Amino acid sequence: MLREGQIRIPSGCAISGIMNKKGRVFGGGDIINSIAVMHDRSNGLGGGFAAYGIYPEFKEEYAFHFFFDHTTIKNEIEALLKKNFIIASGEAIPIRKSKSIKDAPLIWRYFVRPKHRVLVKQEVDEEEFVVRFVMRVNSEIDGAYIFSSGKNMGAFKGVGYPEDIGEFYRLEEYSGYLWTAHGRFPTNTPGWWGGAHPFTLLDCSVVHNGEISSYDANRRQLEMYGYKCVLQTDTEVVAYIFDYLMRRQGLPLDVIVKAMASPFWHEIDRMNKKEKEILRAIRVVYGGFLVNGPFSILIGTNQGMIALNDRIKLRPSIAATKGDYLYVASEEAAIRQVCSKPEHMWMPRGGEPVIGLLEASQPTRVPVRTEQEKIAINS
Amino acid sequence: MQTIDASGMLYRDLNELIRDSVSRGVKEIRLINVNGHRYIGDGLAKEASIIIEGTPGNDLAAFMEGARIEVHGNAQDGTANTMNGGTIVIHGDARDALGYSMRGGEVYVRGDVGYRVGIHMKGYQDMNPAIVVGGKAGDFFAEYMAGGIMIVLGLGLAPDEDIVGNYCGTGMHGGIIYLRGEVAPEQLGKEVKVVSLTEEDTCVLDGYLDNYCQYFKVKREEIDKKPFCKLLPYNKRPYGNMYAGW
Amino acid sequence: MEYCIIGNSAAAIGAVEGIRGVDKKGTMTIISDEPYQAYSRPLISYYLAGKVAEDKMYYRPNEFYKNMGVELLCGSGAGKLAVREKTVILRDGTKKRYDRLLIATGGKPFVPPIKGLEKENVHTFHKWDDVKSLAEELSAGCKAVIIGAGLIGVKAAEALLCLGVEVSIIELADRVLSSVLDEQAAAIAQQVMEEHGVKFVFGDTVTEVLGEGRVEGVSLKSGNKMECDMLIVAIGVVPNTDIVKGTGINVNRGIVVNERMETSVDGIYAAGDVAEGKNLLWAEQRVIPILPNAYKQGETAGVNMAGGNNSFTKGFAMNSLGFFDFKMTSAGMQGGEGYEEIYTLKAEEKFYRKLVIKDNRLMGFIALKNIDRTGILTGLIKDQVEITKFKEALLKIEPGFAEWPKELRKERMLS
Amino acid sequence: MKRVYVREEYCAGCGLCQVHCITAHSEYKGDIIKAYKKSFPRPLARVIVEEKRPLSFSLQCRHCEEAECVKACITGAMQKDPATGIVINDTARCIGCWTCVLVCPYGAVRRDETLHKVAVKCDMCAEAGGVPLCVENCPNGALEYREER
Amino acid sequence: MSLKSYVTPSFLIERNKERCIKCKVCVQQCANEVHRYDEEDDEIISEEHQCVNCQRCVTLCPTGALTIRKNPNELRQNSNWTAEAVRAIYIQAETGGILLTGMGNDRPYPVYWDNILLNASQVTNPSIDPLREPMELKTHLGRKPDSLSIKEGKLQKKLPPQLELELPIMFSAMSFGSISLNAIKSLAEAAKQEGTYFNTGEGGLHRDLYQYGENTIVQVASGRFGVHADYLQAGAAIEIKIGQGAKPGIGGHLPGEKVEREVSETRMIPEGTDAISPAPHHDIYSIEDLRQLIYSLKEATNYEKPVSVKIAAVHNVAAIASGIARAGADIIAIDGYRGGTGAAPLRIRDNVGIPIEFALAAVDTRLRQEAIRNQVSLVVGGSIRNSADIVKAIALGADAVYIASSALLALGCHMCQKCYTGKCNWGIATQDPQLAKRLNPELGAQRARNLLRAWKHEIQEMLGGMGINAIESLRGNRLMLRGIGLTEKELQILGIKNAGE
Repeated sequence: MLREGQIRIPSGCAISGIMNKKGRVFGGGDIINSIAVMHDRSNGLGGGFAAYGIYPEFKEEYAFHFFFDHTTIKNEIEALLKKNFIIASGEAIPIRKSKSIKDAPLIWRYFVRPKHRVLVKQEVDEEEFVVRFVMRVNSEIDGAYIFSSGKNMGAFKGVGYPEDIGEFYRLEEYSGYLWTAHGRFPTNTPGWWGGAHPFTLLDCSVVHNGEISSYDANRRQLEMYGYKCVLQTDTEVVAYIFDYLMRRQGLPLDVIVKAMASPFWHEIDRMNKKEKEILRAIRVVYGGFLVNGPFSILIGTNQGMIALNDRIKLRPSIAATKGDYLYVASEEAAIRQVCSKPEHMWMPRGGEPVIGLLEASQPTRVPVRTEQEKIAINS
Repeated sequence: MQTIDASGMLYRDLNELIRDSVSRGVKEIRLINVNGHRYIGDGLAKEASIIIEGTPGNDLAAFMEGARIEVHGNAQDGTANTMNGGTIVIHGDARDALGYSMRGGEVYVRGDVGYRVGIHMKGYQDMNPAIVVGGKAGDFFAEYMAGGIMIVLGLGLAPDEDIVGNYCGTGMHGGIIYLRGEVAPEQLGKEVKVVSLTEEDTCVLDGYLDNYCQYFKVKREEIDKKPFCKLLPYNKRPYGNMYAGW
Repeated sequence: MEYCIIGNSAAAIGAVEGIRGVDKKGTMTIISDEPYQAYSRPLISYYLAGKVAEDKMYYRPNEFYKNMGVELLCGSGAGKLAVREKTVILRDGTKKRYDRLLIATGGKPFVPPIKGLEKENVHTFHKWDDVKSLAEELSAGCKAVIIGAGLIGVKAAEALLCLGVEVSIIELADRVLSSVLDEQAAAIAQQVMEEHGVKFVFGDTVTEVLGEGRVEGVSLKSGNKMECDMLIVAIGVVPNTDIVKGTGINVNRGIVVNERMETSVDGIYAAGDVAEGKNLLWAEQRVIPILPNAYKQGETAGVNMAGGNNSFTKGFAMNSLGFFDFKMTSAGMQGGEGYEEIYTLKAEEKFYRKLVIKDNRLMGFIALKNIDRTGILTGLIKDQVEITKFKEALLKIEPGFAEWPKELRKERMLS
Repeated sequence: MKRVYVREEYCAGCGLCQVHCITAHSEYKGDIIKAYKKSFPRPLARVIVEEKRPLSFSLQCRHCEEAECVKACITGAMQKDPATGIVINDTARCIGCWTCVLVCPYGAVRRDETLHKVAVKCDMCAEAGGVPLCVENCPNGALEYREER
Repeated sequence: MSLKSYVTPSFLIERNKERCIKCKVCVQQCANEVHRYDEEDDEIISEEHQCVNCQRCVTLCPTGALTIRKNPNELRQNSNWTAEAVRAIYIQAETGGILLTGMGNDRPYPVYWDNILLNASQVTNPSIDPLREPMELKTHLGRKPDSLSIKEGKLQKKLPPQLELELPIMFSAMSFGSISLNAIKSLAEAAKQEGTYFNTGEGGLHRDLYQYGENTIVQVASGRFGVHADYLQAGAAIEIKIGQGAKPGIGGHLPGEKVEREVSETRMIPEGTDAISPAPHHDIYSIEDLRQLIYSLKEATNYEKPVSVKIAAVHNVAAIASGIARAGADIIAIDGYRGGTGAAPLRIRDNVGIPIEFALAAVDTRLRQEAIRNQVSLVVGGSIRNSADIVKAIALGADAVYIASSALLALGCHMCQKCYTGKCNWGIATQDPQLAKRLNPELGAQRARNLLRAWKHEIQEMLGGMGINAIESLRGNRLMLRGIGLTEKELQILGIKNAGE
């Protein structure tokens, strides 16, 4: 049977995200409880979490989470790591045996820093080096898969219901300021843990509910810029788009969300001249990154969380705030489960991002068209 | 008169500067240290005079509509490409494909010109383009010529040197070529015949020759020492019967 | 406003329609000396020939007078005109006051003083009653002499031929239809008529009507004599101006009117065959005794009588004349000095087309045999269009617009 | 009033206006084949097509405001309908004197002598109502039925 | 001694006498004088030798009395020496001429569009209903920068000039001369109304068409006919024509008969002279020369207009396209071997070039491999027959398509392939005023507009079915395509999977 990456598997999903914008950390229990409420949105064939702020002791190292098919490949990879990185620590990720979780691969983590002379030799910066390394391992080395590669964050995922995956990874033992979760409903069995969400690259993690109809247009656009879409999943494509636009192109968040879920031309036509010029330019230049088809998406980074819907809102999402907390989920109940009385709760419009930045005074609800909002995002 | 030092300038910047000046009403521009700057005078429709010192780049005066350009030096390939109007005076040689598809205006070259000069030159109504070459021309001179006037003077030829190369006037179906001296039949395209000059021809020639003499300070007597021959196409439609309906 | 119209033919009807176009209320009276509602005078020859039944003689539907609010006083006719009192006194003594009066009394046959004209079987050919009485006396095989080969004489001849009458025409001029046709055309027309059995005597005239009581023959100026059973005087028509005698209304050949159809007396208008008005071709005023002219003058007068403003200055003669299946049209004309004439003649085909041009404008034409679309020529005369660029094309069997300059064609053709 | 206007620049001179005119004025309306093969006499086309290549155009009665044919008609057969403005010849009263032919400045009145002598002319297909059939069937939109511009 | 022609009529005209009313419409309409009226016999007689099967008489016959069919005469069955092969030899033996034909390649080569199937959403994502929800086809053609710099809500650098299309369909180059002014006016008006572009071809821009400048792509071809400063300024973009799918590698002659007054004025050549377009541009003998002309044109128009380069799809089209992109072109137009033409040598038309489907796939792939796909827009043409072809083309990687044959069909072309005779009975490929006026540009524009609108709706339906509501998400989205009946190699070149995969 073909596994994820060899074929494209459409999926339905549940997503949830919780963050404390002041950076206060909290345990993984809430996110598990939240995603568990939406049990019926997944089918036991994929679940996962991304957690930020969980490795304060290694916050300068890239935390590589690996799936290994067998020990031989683990040894090969460790040799490769040693060649390229200074390894601050390496260990099996603690797990809890569970009846419902079967066929788990070997799951390890390494806290690494690229060796300076390797960077100099390849004439790339640290992040680009890490990206290329991850791409290389994931596309070229059979039996090993890096499913998390950011600093002070980690992804935890596998085949199973998300609440079982959470239990499996003992997430209640971690403390983070931003958690995202995903329950997956793939149409056929991915047969492989790497296919679960979140998908990450560096510190960018994506959980995603949807199917991207523009997948191949986006993929082929990305591949022009050196990305290798090994998983054939929409999530992977979204993560790369985000990485490309944010890290490589250095675009501000509001521009990125407008590239990914741009206003319609008839809306652009109604804007003032300046806005129109920008929006037109974004669409014309980044048309290949327009994410088309139904999606609601949660992107986590070390700076915060962004939730985004497709332009015509073909998938649900809801957001809420209470105090320093920002919640986003597929269903209201998932928020109520962990925050029974939110101060503010709203349904973002299609294409309208919910952006929560760390240390920002308020999580920002971003109505698409006002000047004010731009300033808020840029600040 | 405005002087622009082109050394170190990109052609795009130079040309923008020229366009700006002309649109501001500057009538005469002197470009110094020109070397390989392309497209000078491209599409220029206004009355203006550009004096170039150096070697202008390719497509000098392409699509030009009315300006006057004087080159103190040699011009490169593609000069007067699809030119519609204006005058170019080159105090040196010009290279290949001078006056490609030229429809109007006049080009005077003191020295020699390269291959395919005047290729597909055409005339229309009162637009009667002309190229006057002081020295000799390369092969395929006036290929496809459909209109206008091409004059080669052959001044300063070595004794055994030909005034034009091979395939002169090949595919010609309009216009007139005047060659000062003789041309061997094997040098001509099969569409061209040699005829003698009429009085009208002499009148037409006079004007261009006087201009040549004036521009380049050449004595008219020098030119008049040798008679001209005239080349005309046999047929306005050389390929009229080439096809059979399927 | 009270309108009164004397006469009940085309000009009168034109006036009624002209008045009602402007004034929906005023009362109208028509005084006629004939016992009919308006009928078409040109139809009398068709009536005689049996081509038109009695009920088809009428120029307008029966309900016309009622619908138009016209009181028709038939039969008696107007006897006298009291201009100062604005009153018409009928022959029966009835008085009819008016605010505006139109004299549309038409023409009357010109009957020269010939000895013996008082005999029975001498007829004019002008009114319905003329042909009714004529019809009573006719029988197949009888012989008729017609004096005059003009329009009336020719139409009378055609009708009589239809009825099996032997017809001879005596004409003082040297050709038929001399007022309408030139020599070349007349020759063809004469040939056609002769082929149908008409006998002609040209350059001669009747000096005496022979017979006792009834006509038995005529003797001619040339000395010749002709036997006949009846005589029709069809020399011509003159304006019937009797009613205005002594009124001070200015009369020349007809009642003189200006372009508004006003006579020299305020409130009194004249139109039709009785009126002498401005015209297109002649500098002097003329009587143009044709139906279209009568109608238009009547209409013009009517509009003006009702307070509107209309003028008619472009009258000119025009005729469409058939002789059995042979067709002729003509319009306008004059010729000679200062005129250009171009024509096509195909005598053996009886085709003739002539254009009379002055200052590059069409002044008249004759069309024989092929008359289709000759209205285009009439229109060119009427509007005095410059025709230099396409005049030759107008000689074609069927003239059209194709040869015209594009702009003129579009303007004329689509307006 | 609405009239038929020809745009000669688009008239292909095909003559279909005449075919449809004839059909419309035959006893077999809507059936061209019967109109041509069975009507006797076959009606005359009321639309005239002139051609002088490359020019061609068709022309129908203009239904003049001041209709010369109406004023000149000696029988009163030719009348302009005050309501519709359409000039119609009452063929029952027409005696074929051709005065209308003589006065029509467009040459738009035709002589029909097949059975009786009567003048025939465009009646705007008034009987059928709607767009005259010559206009409706012009394959190139060369005929327009519209108000005067 | 006259040579008896062995060429028999290609078509047979059947006249149903029961139906024929002898109205002579057929006589009047046939520019080839096939029909004539015999006054003596009161019959219409058809002489088929000149019949080209344009169907004008059939279409206009008011009683449907005419049928034109293939002449059933057959030579002895021979799979090698087909009737056409024999006929060609007879014609050439009689004339000594190069066989000339019109419209596109009609050989039974595979049409790859017909071997490609489209995807649609079922369950896992919703299809979108374009009748009620937004469905965007707006397309921009022109060079796209690799990145945008936006600071303080301001664009730091203007976009390079772009053509803005309301739908990804443009009218391909057809010159005034090859087609009538009325045909061009029809397309120009339709382009204006529907927010797209028409292309002048190498025919110059007639004075009546300057009003359509904003919707015009002006072409500069090897003959440079009608090219002057105002012309270059008049259009929204400039296209350098290198080649054309129907006749890659060769030039063209517009015969003098077609150079009547208006054509002469527009092309700026004397009336009645042949307009000879050389095979190459004589200022382009190399890729760097192409760059020179591209920039010459940009200089002449102040860098305000995108410059397109049109090439025929030939064997190494991918490498050529890459070179063109690097030479500074903003748009590359590729014309496949089925592309139409007013006149092309038969053997060239039928034997030179490659299918547009392959060319497009190869070019798009190559430009992506070189990471320069963004720098240039890709327009493809060469027998785009319907909206599905367009959707497939865009999914293969095109930005937009050029249509010409389809557009002419919309105007009334009946594919008789005799454009080169100048006797187009439909008023399209002719300068004979008697024929040209048969195409009323108002009706033509309406028909062309209707076609664009119909296709627009269909494209929207297909996009909606895929769950996509903006055309950019279809561009290069080859996952939406599956091959059927194709070899591994063909699938590989097209970059698509087989149906069922």
